[in-house]
Formats: sequence, structure tokens, C-alpha cells
Amino acid sequence: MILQIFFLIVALVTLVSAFLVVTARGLMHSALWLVLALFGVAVLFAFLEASFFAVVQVLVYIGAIAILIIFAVMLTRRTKDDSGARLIKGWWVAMLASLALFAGLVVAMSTWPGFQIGPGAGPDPAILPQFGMDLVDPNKYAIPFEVASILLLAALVGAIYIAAGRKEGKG
Amino acid sequence: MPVFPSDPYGFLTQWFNNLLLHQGLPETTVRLISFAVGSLILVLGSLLFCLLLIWAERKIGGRVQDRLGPNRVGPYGIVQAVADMMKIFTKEFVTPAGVDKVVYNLAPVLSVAAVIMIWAVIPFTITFFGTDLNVGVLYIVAVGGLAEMGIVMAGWGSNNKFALLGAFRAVAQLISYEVPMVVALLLPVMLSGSMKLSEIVRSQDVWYIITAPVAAAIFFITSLAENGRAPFDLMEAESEIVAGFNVEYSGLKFGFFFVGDFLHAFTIALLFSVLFLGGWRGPAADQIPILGFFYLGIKTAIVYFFGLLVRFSLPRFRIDQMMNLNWKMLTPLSLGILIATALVDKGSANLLSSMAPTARLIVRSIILVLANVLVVWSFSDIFDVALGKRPRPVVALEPRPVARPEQPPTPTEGGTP
Amino acid sequence: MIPLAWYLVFSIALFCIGLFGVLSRKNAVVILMGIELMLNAVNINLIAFWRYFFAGSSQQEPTRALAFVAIVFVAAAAEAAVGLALIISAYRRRETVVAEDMNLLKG
Amino acid sequence: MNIESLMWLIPAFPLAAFFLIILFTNRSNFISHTLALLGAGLSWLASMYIFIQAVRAGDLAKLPFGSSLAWLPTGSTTLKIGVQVDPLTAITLFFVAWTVLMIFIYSVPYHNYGAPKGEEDRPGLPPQGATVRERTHGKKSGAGRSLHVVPSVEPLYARFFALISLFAFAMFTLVLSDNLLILYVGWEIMGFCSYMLIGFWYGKPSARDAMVKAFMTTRLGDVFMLLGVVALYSVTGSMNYSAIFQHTQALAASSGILGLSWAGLIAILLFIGVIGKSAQFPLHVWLPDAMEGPTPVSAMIHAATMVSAGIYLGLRFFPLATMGWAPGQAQTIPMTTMAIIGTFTALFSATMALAQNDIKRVLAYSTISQLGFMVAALGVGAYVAAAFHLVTHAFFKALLFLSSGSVIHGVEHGVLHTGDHDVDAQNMFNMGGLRTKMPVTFWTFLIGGLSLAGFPLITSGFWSKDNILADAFNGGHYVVFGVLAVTAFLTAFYTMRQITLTFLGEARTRSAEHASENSWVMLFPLVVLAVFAVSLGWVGIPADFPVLGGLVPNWFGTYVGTMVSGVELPAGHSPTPLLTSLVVSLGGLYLGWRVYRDVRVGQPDPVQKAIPSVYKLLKNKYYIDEFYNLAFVRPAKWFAETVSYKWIDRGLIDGFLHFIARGAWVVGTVLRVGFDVPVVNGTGDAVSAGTRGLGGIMRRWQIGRIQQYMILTILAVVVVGGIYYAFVFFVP
Repeated sequence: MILQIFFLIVALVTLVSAFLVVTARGLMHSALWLVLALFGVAVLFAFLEASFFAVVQVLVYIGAIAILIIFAVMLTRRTKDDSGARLIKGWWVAMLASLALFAGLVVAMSTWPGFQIGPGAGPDPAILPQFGMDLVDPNKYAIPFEVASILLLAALVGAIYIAAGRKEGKG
Repeated sequence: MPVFPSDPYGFLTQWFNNLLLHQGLPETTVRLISFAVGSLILVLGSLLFCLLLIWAERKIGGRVQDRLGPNRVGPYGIVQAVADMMKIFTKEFVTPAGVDKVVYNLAPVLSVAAVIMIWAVIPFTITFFGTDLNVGVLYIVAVGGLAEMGIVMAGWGSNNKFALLGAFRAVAQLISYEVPMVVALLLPVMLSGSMKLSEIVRSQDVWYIITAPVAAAIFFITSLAENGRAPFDLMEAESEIVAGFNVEYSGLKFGFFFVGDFLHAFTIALLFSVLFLGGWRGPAADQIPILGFFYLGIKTAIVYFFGLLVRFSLPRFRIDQMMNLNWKMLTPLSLGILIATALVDKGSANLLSSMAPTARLIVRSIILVLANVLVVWSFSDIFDVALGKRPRPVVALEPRPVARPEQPPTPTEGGTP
Repeated sequence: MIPLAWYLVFSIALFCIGLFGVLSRKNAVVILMGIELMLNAVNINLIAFWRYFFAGSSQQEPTRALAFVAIVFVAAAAEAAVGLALIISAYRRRETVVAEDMNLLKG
Repeated sequence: MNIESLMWLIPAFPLAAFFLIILFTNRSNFISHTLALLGAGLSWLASMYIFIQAVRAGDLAKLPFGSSLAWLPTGSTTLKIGVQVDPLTAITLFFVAWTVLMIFIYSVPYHNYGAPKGEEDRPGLPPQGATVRERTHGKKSGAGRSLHVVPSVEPLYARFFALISLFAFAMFTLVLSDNLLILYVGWEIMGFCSYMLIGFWYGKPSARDAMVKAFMTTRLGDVFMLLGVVALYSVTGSMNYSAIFQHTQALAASSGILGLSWAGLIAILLFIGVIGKSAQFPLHVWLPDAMEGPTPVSAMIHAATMVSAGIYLGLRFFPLATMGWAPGQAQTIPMTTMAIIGTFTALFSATMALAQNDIKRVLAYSTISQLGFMVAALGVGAYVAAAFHLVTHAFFKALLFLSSGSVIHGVEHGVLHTGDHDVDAQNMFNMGGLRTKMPVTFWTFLIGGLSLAGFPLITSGFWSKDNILADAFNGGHYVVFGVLAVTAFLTAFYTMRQITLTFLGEARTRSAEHASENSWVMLFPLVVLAVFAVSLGWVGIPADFPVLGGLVPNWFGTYVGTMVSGVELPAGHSPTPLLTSLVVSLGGLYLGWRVYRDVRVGQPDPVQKAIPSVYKLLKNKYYIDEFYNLAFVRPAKWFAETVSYKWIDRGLIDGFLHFIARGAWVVGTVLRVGFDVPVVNGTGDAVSAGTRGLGGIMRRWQIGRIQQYMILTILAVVVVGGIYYAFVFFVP
């Protein structure tokens, strides 16, 4: 019971802050609401007994991605002025499309028999070391894992190359 | 059943839990209440402990700078910090015009909270810890990210260009130094085979500062930088950007930053002791847990003292020097030591498994120390270049002269007519 | 006892909110934030299914879903880095981060 | 390691050295020569091991060591490459490995390793000496320091070692190969290496000419040899030695050319290759000019590799040339050809050697002459004697070349010391009296020279040459015997002339006075080779030799003789050849000493004084170079210049092209004006205008707002998903 109440609070806070992310007037506020929403997701991960991903969520999303976004927000403006339209002209169509998708998905999901089941047995405490071993096991996920590392490296190089300003006279 | 004199913490916890259970409360609720009470005590304790830290720092700073330091209030000026605290509490609660109020007021809280959250996973003795998270090391790094959020919020919320500049600098520095720090943290994790801090402490039959000295050094340097104190105090840099991100704060809000700063420095010393100096381990600490608390305290005090010495004796880095140090020296070095240690440790596992336990410890330590020395030695060239001691080697081909037939050859008896 | 449905509805809602952000906001940075939200919704979904069906099961590999989540994390990080770099680069040239204004290729 | 893999490895070591030096270490002289020496040394070790195993093995001629790999499928058969060691290969391997290793060692001091760089030295020119400031020797100048010229290190030191490594690789490949194809590969690589090494000092015009001449001349032989190889393959369908000789019937069939059998024709074609490679008349002209290369190269070409390869091929195809012949019968046509050419070349080049003043050129002509001996021996069917002379000649000729190099090096030292750069360090008339200055060189040169002259009983050259003479005499080939005896006499004469002019008497120039002995690294190979030059003869003393015969078993004859079991020559019992040998060699030596013992400074050659016209003819090498120039080179140049270039190229081909070009231009103009502009361009313009118009209409649909596209996409997804869902769940 306590858990359910707790879940509802966290979910509500997350959803509200997520909604504020996309509607807030100030960009910086959007970014800060995003942090809160991400933190809520991290808490939900903890609820789901995925403590590793809860911590990684905080580390990667809040520690890195959110900071990056805040930087981008700061770097792409001349003043702190946030006046002017923040939504496109046909935003209500977008709203309708999103709502339609939401309704469609919920309806579709609700007919699935597994929709209302409760949680199964909890994870083995040794699942984290097992996960680590599986990530580098050639018979399991070594290749996706390595491809992901290459992807990260490529993104790193690409981001630096794109974002770094060319020197004067070098075109 | 823990005995009071040897394990006061365990004894008290048990007593408190039993008390509540006897009232007929369900076990979940009891655990929730005891967690809440425990964390309240931890937070209050650590905040109050700060008073002592402030006094100690001012006193030591005074000695280093050939002054006396605080000496008026109480014996040796020990109550000076309390007096300062009083003053801060009674100051006006100023919120400057034009600031983003929520962000502005949230930032100091966040920066203190980020530090105190680290304390949740630190094992003070064999029985005394907040929670023994199985991803403890990762948790520490993740919580470090929250501190960055605090700084960004302070800098942006203040609506002040110096504050914003300070925040920029701070975040650039913190994010950069997180890279070698995380890699250096991986060494204790790798050597102990666990991310649990208690497991890391328990596995330190030989302190990791001996088997992983380079990682310890990197962690020490990067944690100084994470803390943002001299010589890495570019984010505050009074002479350049007034006081950095906290320029618009005063009174209790500034006090939060202040406390956060001191507590952070101490927490880092604590972490260093736990990760590299064997934590609570020491003679008889297994049997009498309270001894471990004192051992940890002594180790932490020593590390903290070293941090202070560095702070008071080194001048501030330039920003390019700071970045050079990180990206050209610490990051490659940390990666190098990580790879070397991984290879050496795995490579010698077979050899070691056939030895007696004591011999295994000694041989393993020697091998790892040698690996460290080797890595540092092989990086010395890179460091020389990075520090500008030696010019970059320029590789170029020198032109080769070709035969010049117009030169008369040595007269020999003719060839073909 | 939280039914799976709660997580799924939560994840759908988060996804649609993110989608709405992507579809309706002018500022490219916020569009990126919306994408992050959508990715998070996916992750919640994955982790929830993992917890409810695979975590304690000995028949299926309990780590498979986790590998998926890890890859999504990596993709999100890469996407954020490259996306933001693109936005900054575009801002530097065009002095705008409004997605609609980047219309050089429009006929 | 078993013998099979070891055989493959022998050529691999020098090849590896070559590539390592060329690709990686050519900046470092030390590493380069270490690698080259290591390669040669390892090959030497392996060769010695295999040689010992080959000697101990029973009946090696029938069951050679061998190993082969399928290499190239050619239709129904597969071309195999492989290595094999039979008695002939074993003995060849023996002398090749020894001489190659010694030449490699010798090259290190020869190219002045460790000496300073010369100021004027350029790659492609011999080192000119370096000026250093050091203590002058001699006491009278006191403790002063003065400028002083010393030898300088070769500028292309590393390249030299790379090339001779490749050279050694090619020779080892050729010797170890079990088939004609790989032999031909080694043969051609060797041609290339000799080209590169003869022209090693490519800055000298004479060296450039010599390299081209050597390459072109040997190529002429190689073309015929290739014809022979192809003919052999088409007749027998195989390249493998052992397989070839089983097709006796096919080979004995008539070829229809000049009335020869296939065996005879192929033997003659291959023999032309031998003529080119082993410098027999009329393709001998390249060998003397090849002296332009550094002396180790001369030794390499004359002793260890090139010319030996020619004779090796001759020996290898002895069964082919002698097919259908038995001792005592009339010779086959190829044998007659070989006997005639060999005998003639022997005498002919021996006469030319009489009038040469360059110490190395005399040796070059002597090589041609000795090769003539071997070819002649093959021609009279004396297989064992030819092989024996090949081995002993390789050793004493390598010794002679290296010694002469040592002499030149010593005299050059004197030249640098005195500064008389006009003195030619290779001219024997500029030497004299070097006996006391360079004692070790003198004794080794003397041993080599006596061996060449066939000094009786103790030198190896005596035994092998005596074998040839005896076989010729016993076979009834009196003309061959007589001419070869005269040649032997001349050989002894010019050898003694050389020794006398170089070492005996008084020094004729200041440079010779200041010549000095070389380092022990340089002398060590000389000593080793000298030991072989003396001792090697004792393994082949014929059993029926008076007094000495039978004291030592004729091991060589027995061992190599197994290769030609069935066509052994009858053992002779006549003392005539022995006496002839004794007389010609001792007489020639005495006469040479007598004539040249007191040649003074500036005095002409005594022979020139006595018979000037003949001397002039000999000095100019019978005007053969001039004749070739007139008969082949100039017409070829005229043809190329006038016929090919002026008439055909400029007149015919260019004119035709110009005509075509003009025509095309005219047609093009017409087409452009009449067709391209109105029709093609018009269509293109119309299409593009139409496209633009269409685009103008369609651009209105393109709003360029990505978010609106996405909204549409999402709506489409919802609608399509809804329809699908409805169909799946609600339609029964």
C-alpha cells in the first residue's frame, strides 16, 4: 500500500515535470524540469529493483546529458529573454496526435492478458556480476557491447569535430 | 548481540528497533523510521562536524601562512566557528532582484545535499554504515553529478555574468576531471572485484595505495579538482571573476555553499581512506568495531591535512594548464594504469593461485607496484612533452644527394670503347 | 503490489509527452529534450518487462533485457552529444535554434 | 629440423636479409651488414649440414633428398615446385655456400666499414677518400696534427649487401631447385642482380655501359634457353629433372630441325643459354667489362654464382646432350658443338689475357678460359672432370679475385696516402714489390695463381685440369687435348706474369711503395679459401695416377660419378697427359717469370717489344667489340633512328593519325552545327524547362517543416495501427 502511494507520487511528479519540460516558457526551466523528470525515472528504476540502472540513470542522464543540454541552452542564446512563441503554429494538431497515440496504445495494451499481472520473482542478487560477464561474453552480448563502444567513440569524435569552431582563414 | 562499549552503534540500533517493535509496529514501518532517524542523525552530525573542520582549516592555514589563526573565542579559538554560525543565522535572508527564485534558492541546498548523500554509503566501521549499496562506487560518482547541477543552477539562477562564467568554468572542470577520477576508481573496484565499499575495505589486506599508487595519486588530484579548492579554484578565482558562481549569495545561503565546500573536502579524505587506505581496518578492528571508527578518523585526518597543505601552498592553475593536466596527463595515465593493472592482475592469476596466501599477497603487491612503476616510467616522455619541457619530436626526411655523373670519376682503365 | 499496467501506462504517457514536445516546440534543444524523454519511456518499459517476466526466471536469460537497456543508454548519450553539437554548430552559422528556420534546402 | 624443410630454408635466409635491408634497415650500415652476414651464415650452416647428410646418404643419385609442393595447375597436370639434393647439387651447394660466406665477410672491410664519410662521395660513385685531421704517422713531423686522406665508407653500403643477398638467394634457389622452371627463375634473378651490381657505381659511364652490355648479352643467351625450356616442356610435359629423363623415346624422336633429335635440339638451345651465362665465345664480351663492379661482385660472378650457374646447367643437362652416346663412340652433335666452342674459347681468351694490364681483367679472361676447359670437358663426355674443375675453380678463382681486390685496396690506400690520383690502382705495371708490403695477400695470391696455373701435385687446379686433359687424351680427342694443353701453357705463363708484375721485383710507383696490408677481417676469407684451393685437389686424385694414385681414395670421382653411371669414361693408363701437364705448367711458369722478372718503370710489355702486331691484336681483344659494334650495334641504331623513328613512326603512323584527326574534326564540326545544337540541346533545354515548371508547381507541397511531417507520420501510424488493431481483434 505504502509502495503504491509512493509510486503514484513519483509517477505524478515525473509526468508533471515531463509536461513542464515541453511547455515551460524558459528554456533553462525546461532543462531543470528535465532533470527532475529524469530523476523520477531513476527512482522508478529503483522501484523495479534495477539499482544499477537507477544509479547509471543519475550518472549518465543527470550528470552528463542534462549538463550538456544546459550548456547547449546557455550557448545558443544571446540574452535570457524567452519571449516569443515557443510552440509551432499547429501545436494543437501535435497535441491531438499525441493524445490519439496515447489513447490508441493504452487501448491496445489493455486488451493484452498480461496487462494486469503482478511482479514475478525478484532478481538474483548476483545478477549484476552476471550481467557484467554477459556483456563481454562472445556468445552473448560482446558484439553489441563493442559496437556500442565504437558508436560512443564515433559520437565523441563527431561531436568534437562538429562543435569545434574552425579557425579563421581555414574556411 | 552487540555489546555497548565495543560496538555502540550496533547496540543502539538494535535497542531502538526492539523498542519500536515492542510497540507493535510492523517491521517495514520500523525500518523506515529507523532509516529516517539514522539519516537525520548523520546529516546533523556531519553538519555540526563542519564547525570543527572550519576551525581546523583556519588554524592550519594560519600556521602555514605564519599567522596564529582564530584565537579569541574559546580555548585556541575553538568556538570561533560557532560564533560565525550564529552570525550567519542572524543575517538577513536576501534574494536579489532579477534572479530566478526557485533555481536560486534550490542551488545551495543541492550542493550540500550532494555531499551528504555520499555519506550514505561510507562504511565507518564493520557495522556502522548507512546502506551497503552494491553499486556504491557508481553511486558516489553519480551523486557527484548532482553537485554540478547545484553549481549550474547557482550560476544561472543568479542572473550575474560572473556567476555564469564561474559556473561554466566549474562545470567544465568538474566534467573533465570526472573522467580520470572514474577510471582511477575502477582500480580498487577491479582489485577487489566489487563495487560495494564494504567489500572494497574488506579486501584490502594490502592497502590499495600500495598496490595501486598511481590510481591513488590520480584520485587524490582529481578529487582536489572536483572539490574546487586551490590550486583548482578557477571557479571562484576572486581576482578574475569575483567569487564565481556564489557571488550573489549571502547569509545562510552562502553558508550552505561554505559548509558544502568544507564537508566535500572532508568527504573526499574519507573516501580516499576508505578506497585506498583500508578504511576501518586496523589491529583488532574486527573484534571491537569502535576501534575501526578511530582508525578511519586518523587516516582521514591525515589525508585531509595533506589536502590542506596542497591548498595553502600551491598557486592557482591557468585554465589551459588545468585542462592540459587533465586531458594530456591524468586521463592517458589513468587509462594506461587501468589497462596495465588489468593485464598484470589477470596474467598473474594463474601463477598466484598456486601460492600460499601470505606469499600470494606479497608477490601480487610486488607485481602490481612494478606495473605501476613501469607505466609511470613509460609515460614520462609524454609528460615531458605535455609540460613543454621538451619540444615535440619532428619527423622529417632529409634530402638525399644523388649521383652527379658530371663529376669526373676516378680514372680507371677504360670500360667499353 | 504494483501491477505492470501502471508502469506501462506511465511509460506510454511519458512517451507521448516527449512526443508532443518533439512535435510542437520550436526550439531544437527542447526537441532534443523530448527525444530524451521518449528514450526514458522506452527504458522504463524495458526494465518493467524485465522485472515482471525475466528477472527471477531461470528459463530465460535474465540479463538480455539489461543488455538492451545498456545499449539504449549508450545510444542516448551518443545522440545527445552529436545532436547538441549539431545544434551549436547550426547556431553558430545561422544564429538560430528554431527548427523551422533551418530551411535552406526548402524550394 | 628435418632435411626437407632445411632445404627450403637455405634460399630463404638471404631473401629475408634482402627484404629486411631494403625495407627497414637501409639507414644503418651495421644492422644491414649484420643481417646480410647472418643470412649468408645461416645458409652456410644449413648447407653444410645438408652436405654432410648428402655425403653420408647411400645412392643419392638414384634417391635424392627432395620435397615438392603443387604450385600451379596447368590443365590436367599440376606444375610442382620443389627442392632436391643429389650429388651434383651437394657439391655445388658446398662451394657456393663457402664462397658466398667468404665473399660476404670480405665485403665488410672492402667497403671500408667504420671509415668516415668522404666529403666528395656521392651515391653511385666509388668512395674518394675522406680527409681527416689526425696525428701524422712517422716521427719526423713530430707530434703535429695535419690533414690526412684515409679511405672512406661506401655511400651505398647497405644497398650493396641487400643486392648480394639477393644474388646469393638466386644462386641457392637455382642450385636447390628440382625443376627447370625454378632454375630459370633463379637464373633470371641472378641476371638482374648482376646488372645491378656491375653497375653498382652507376655514376661512372663505363659502369653504366658495362651493366647494359652484360644484361643484353646474357639476355641473348637466355632467350634461346627459354626456347629450350619451352621445347622441353612441350615434348615431355614436365619440368622436373627426374621426370624429364624418363621420356627417352619422346626425346629421341626427330625434331625436324637441322636433322637433330629433340634431345639434341633442346641441348643446343640450353647450351646457348650456357654460352651467355658462362661467357663462352661469341657471347664472352660482357665478362671482362663486368670488372667495373666492386671486386666482391667480380668474385661473386666469377666464382660463386653466375658463371658457375652456366656450367651447372650444362652438367644438369649432360644426359640430354649425350643421349644415345656411349664412351668410345662418335660424339653427338651437341657434344661436338660444346667441345669446339669450349676448346676455342679456352685458347682464344687465354691469348687475350696475355696482353691485359688490369689485374682484374687478366683474371676475367682466365675465367673465360677455364670455363672453356669445363665446356670442352663436357663436350668430350668428361662429366666428373668438368664438375671437379668447376668446384676447384670456384675456390681458387674466388681466392684470386679477393686477393686481387686486397691488392687493389692496398694500392688505393697508397694512392690516397701519396695523393697521386693519376695512378691507376688496378694496373699491374703500377705495382711491383708488393711481396714484402702485403705478405699474406702475396702468399694467398700465389696459392691461387699456382692453382690456376696447375702447379703440379700440390694444388687443386693441377688435379682437376689434369683430369680433363687425361679424359680428353684417353677418349681419343687429340685436337681438344692439344689445344687445351697449349692453353694450359698460356695460362701458366700469364699467371706468372701477373704474379711477377704485381708482387716481385721493385715497386714501380710511390703508391705501390706506400701500399699496406689490409685488416685481418679482409685476409681471413683469403686464408680460408687458400686452404681449400690447396686441399680440395686431394679428394679427386685418380686411382691410376702413378705413385700417388690409390694413396688417397678418389672420393670425388666415385661420388659424383654415380650421377652418370653407365657412361663412365674408360680409365686411362697413358703417362702422356701427366707429362704434358707437368711440362706446360712448369714451363709456362718459368717462362712467365723469366720474361717479366725485371720490368722497369715506364718500360713497355716485353711481349709487345718482341711481337708488336700480335700484341696489338690481343690488346684490342681481336677487335671483337669493334666488330660487334659495327655489325650489330650501329645497324641496330641506324634502324631505330631512321627506319623505325623517321619512316615508320613519324611518317607512317603519325601521318595516318593526323589524317584521321583532320577527318574527325571536319565530321565533328558538321555534326555540331547540324545536329547537336538544334536537336540534342533543344531537347535538353525543353526537358529542363519542363522540369523546372513542374518543380515550381510541386514546391508548394514542400513546406520544409519537419515537425509537421512528423505529425502527419504519427497520425498515419495511429490510423493504420487502429485499422490493423480493429481487423485483428474485432473482425472474427
